[in-house]
Amino acid sequence: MSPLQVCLLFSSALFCIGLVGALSRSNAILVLLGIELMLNAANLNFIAFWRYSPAPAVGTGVLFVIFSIAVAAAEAAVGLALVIAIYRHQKNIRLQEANRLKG
Amino acid sequence: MNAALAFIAVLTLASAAVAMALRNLIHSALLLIASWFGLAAFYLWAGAEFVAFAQVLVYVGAISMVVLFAVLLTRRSRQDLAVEPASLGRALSALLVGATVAVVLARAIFATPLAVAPTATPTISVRQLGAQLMGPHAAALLVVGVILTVALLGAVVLAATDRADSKENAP
Amino acid sequence: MSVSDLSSLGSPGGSHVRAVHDEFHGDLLEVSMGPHHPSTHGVFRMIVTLDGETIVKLKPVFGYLHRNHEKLGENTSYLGSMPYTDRLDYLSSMTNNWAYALAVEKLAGQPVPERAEYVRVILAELTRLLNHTCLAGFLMQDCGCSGTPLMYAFREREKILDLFESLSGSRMMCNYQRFGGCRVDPSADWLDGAKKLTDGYGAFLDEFETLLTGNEIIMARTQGVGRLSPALAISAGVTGPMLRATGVNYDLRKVDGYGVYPRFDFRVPLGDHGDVYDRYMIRVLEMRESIKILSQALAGIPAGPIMDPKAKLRGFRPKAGEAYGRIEGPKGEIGFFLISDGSPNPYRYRIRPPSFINLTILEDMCLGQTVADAVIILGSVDIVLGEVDR
Amino acid sequence: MSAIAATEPFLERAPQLLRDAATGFLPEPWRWLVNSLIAIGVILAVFGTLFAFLTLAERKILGRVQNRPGPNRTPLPFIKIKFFGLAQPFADGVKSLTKEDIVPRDADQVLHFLAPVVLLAFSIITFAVIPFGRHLVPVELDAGVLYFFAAGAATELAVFMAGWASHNKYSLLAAMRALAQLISYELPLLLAWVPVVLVAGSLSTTEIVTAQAGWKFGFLPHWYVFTPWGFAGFVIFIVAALAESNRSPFDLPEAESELIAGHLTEYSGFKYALFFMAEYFGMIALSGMAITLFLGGWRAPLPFLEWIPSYAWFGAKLIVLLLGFIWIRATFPRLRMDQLTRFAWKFLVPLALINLGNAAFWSLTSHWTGALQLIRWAVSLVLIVGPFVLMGRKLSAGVAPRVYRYAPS
Amino acid sequence: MLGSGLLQGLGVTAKNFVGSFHDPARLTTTEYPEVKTKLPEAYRNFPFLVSENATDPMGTLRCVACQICEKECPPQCIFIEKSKDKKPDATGKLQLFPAVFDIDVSVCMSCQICVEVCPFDAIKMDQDFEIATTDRFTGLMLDKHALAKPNSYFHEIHPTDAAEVDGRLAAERKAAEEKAKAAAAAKAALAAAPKPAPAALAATAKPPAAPSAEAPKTPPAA
Repeated sequence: MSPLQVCLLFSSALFCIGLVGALSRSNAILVLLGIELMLNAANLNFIAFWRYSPAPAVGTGVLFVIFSIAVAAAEAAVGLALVIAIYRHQKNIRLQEANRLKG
Repeated sequence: MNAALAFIAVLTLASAAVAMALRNLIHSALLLIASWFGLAAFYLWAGAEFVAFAQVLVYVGAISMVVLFAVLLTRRSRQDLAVEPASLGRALSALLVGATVAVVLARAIFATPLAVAPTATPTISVRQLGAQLMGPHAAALLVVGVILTVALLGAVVLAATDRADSKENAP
Repeated sequence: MSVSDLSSLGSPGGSHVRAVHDEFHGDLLEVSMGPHHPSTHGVFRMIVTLDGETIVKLKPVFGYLHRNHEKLGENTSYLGSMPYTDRLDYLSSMTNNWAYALAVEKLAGQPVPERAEYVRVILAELTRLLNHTCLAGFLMQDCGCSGTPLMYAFREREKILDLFESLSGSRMMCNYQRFGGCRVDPSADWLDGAKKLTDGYGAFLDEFETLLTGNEIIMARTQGVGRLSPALAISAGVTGPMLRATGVNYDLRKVDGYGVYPRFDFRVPLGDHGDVYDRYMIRVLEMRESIKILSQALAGIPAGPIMDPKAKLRGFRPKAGEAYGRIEGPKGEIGFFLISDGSPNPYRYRIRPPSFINLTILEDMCLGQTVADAVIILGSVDIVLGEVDR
Repeated sequence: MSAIAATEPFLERAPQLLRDAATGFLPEPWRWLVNSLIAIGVILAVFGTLFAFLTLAERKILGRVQNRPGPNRTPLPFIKIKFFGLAQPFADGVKSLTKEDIVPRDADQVLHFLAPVVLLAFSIITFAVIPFGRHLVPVELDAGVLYFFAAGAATELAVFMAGWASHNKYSLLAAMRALAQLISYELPLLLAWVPVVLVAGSLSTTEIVTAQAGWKFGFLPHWYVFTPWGFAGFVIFIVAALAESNRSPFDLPEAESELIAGHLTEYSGFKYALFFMAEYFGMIALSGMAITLFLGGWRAPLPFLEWIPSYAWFGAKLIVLLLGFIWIRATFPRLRMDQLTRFAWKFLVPLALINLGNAAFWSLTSHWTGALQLIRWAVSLVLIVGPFVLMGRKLSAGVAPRVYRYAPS
Repeated sequence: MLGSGLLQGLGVTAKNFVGSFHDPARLTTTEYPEVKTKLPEAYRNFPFLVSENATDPMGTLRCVACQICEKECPPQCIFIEKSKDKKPDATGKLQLFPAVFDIDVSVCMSCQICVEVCPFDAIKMDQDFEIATTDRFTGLMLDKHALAKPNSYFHEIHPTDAAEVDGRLAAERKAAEEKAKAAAAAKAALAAAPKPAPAALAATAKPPAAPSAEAPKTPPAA
């Protein structure tokens, strides 16, 4: 098993943890956190591939991660604003109950 | 080298897994922060210094704060922080999906010839990164800027309340 | 807690209170501030219900320092109550003494020599300086200054206390006034000391104001905070600087003209907003007026006896009747109501404590403000728990 | 570490010479390890001592400002000489070590324990990239400044942990305040140093100090604080640093008159001392970073003073800044939470953004000379003073000294 | 401009910081156990009983156990028991004396009312405030042995007061002696002039120091 494969396994394990978390929990914040974990796992892959790429000086993987982190920050901000909006409407953040499109 | 990687991986995965399984939201959030730290450590291990610090700055410095803030704002009492466990069927099906994805991914990883030689840790200086960002990736940078601005405004609009005026009127 | 519940908590004079929304229904935090909290000015307790940091309900709890003062007064001789009045508002024992002496003098028809009246004015104005200086220091401490204004205030207060001590023998528990005069005649040295202090006080106030009055943080913290409307203030019976900060012209020194106050030239500063900053500034301006009164009184003090020669100390039995003596204390109208049945003890002994009555509208001022505001609003009311709880 | 030229003055080289004399005989990997350990030990010892005496200095200065002598009675052990209360920090240390450590029954035991540890750890690791002297940089990182602020960002997290774990309503309020404060002031803090990075062209602390070398007219050092944008950045940085390190007038999380002791309410003994230590370490680290970014790092202020070793200059600047922090604490009252956040979002952040543009202008016009140089200064000054005055007026709208009327007599 | 008030404030604190090093008005602290400020003469803290003679304090107490102070004491911290027999006082007149005279200084509030009402100048205010004790019940319950302090001590702490009191007492004693002499002479004259005697007796019956006369103790120096 090459080190790259170790990294990839690490990343896929993290992705699956995030996936299971996002699917199994009903708390909106936890679901968001699970999605964050999945994003992080993807970032991890980029770095791993960059690390073992033939030309690391180009830095595409690193740049991609930087963009991805920026997008993740935006996602977290909007997601948590949504959570607060949901809470304001239904006084809890259980996603099963967030089934109305009208507040 | 690989021992360090294994150490980082185990810590990160363990904290992430426990975070996803815990009932206490605050503990979950704090453990996730630990796993984000683990990821930063991995980036450092891989030689992506800038990304590692950015990861800490953005995730630990900003996103974790927003998460904790959201947790505190969306509870009525301390007991509320203990989230009821997911129903058994839901948990089982989620685990099933997760396991399936894991198996598929693992098979793909092992099936692909990825036998790269262990090389020395590459380095990329901040100056190089900057040149790349401002050169070939300038368009992407602008788009990210726009996304962040839009997200900021969107978040404000979503979270802003009707009483926005009451605080503003105070001197 | 629903919106309808909250509206019932609204104040009678409620237009100045911001509407309190309760959008996170039930997301309220009940905090007990006190009786051992660093800024409740003694053993005072507020049960505060918070929405975030905004106060939606505030319940004052007092009585931790209750000492049965009024009942004790009915079982003690008239003279015996005098040292107890020191302990009401222990920052301004001289004015408490005066108010009580005034009530008894009214009851007994006891005249007071002119020199004693002047000495009383001097001491009352010194007490006002002392009390207002301390209050400003405490208020700034509540605003979060790390003790600096408070220590400056205490530095000046020490000088006044030294004067009190060399005159009456005690710094705070003066027990100085008697029915028909004062206990000790101030010497020329003492009057010189008081004059020196008066002359130097303006400079201290200038320094104090340079530190605080123009300070942007203090203005931002105090302006518009804890608004009190004149109507509510009047209907709640608020007196003293708190009332004048709302713009109501009511100063017993002018209204009653007790003692020899009508002889002095001084002005009554009035505020227009009734917020914490106004209450602070009114006190500062009152101190400047007090300095004017003091220099006039110290210049014009006549010679003569300090005690009415006919005044009785032991075996004092006023004829049956009732009297209410009130003066403008530093905190507001301090009054004593006495009913005599001809025995050595009063039949009824009742105090009108300004701290207590000014405190009753605390909730009205605090609703819709934050915890940090509640602390400075309480500080600006100027309470002494000895007087509130009695 | 960079190679040291033997031509430099002895005092400048003294720390390295001393270290090399101690570890020179070791084989390479071991030598590196021991050198690192020595660096860590020295930083801990030096700044630990500085912390101890800073607490004393703070209390003495607060005392003097308040017209009282401050602690002056603690005698040195065994000899019973009260040397200005110089033994006070040690007495405090012994006291906090021997006090009972109380953990509330309902507290989150693990987090309650972890909070001070995490806080102190993150406060200390920020020291790694500060250049204390010409050759005294513990770790030279390409992205040193970023590292510093990444590590510093985690400290409020610990404050939150402490507040939440204490299971105390005041502590919880403090935790909320700490979070809001961090979110608000992280941004101006970062935006305040971005102009420096822009002009210096590097994220490395050593290179930023290098970029500030030299003198204009032979006496005015090229420190960034002596440029319009640099001065503005410095002020914004200091204000945000005060907020980040929970110092007065931004000490809202532990606002004594409101929240008793905020997140520290349920802490006692050694854990409390750790919090205290971390607060001072954070303050020292941020001051050190301010020196590096704006005050020319370890550079001497005047050319003829260069013979004094660089670390002494760093120390002197550090102490001056710290005394300034204490002076500010002795004077100012505390802001309210909404004012604090409004100040950050409506004043500091826009000002810092304008300042960034200002620095860009400065950097674009670096080739201007002669009369153009004057125009450059004028434009830069207008670019920062104008917004400051305008936004300051808007921020303090409705807040002004009042004129009072007197009752007609 | 924003911040000008803050800068002025910084100026004030800087002035005070510097001032505390050279201006005594800006560093008013006295370091108490080592340095003690002089107490003003009027300072009062807890009463003591005046005895004429330091060598025999119990024999020469001025107190005649009249119990007025016990009755007037607002917090009622004085407890007196009269003696069964009489002893001659300083003037040689037979008087009661306090068999028990206790003051609970943990209750006493130093209000000075006992001093003001005492017709015999027997109880005066002390200036000793360092009476802290670990024994809170008996340690603060002062009996007459602990309370008795000689007149010379009174002179030491309240010289003006003491001189005034001594002068008044001396005058009264002299008057009393003269009266006694006159009475003896009158007796010797045997019903030669019976009229003046009741008037003289009435004068002695009046307490030597009426409370109202007590007030202007320190006559105005002005």
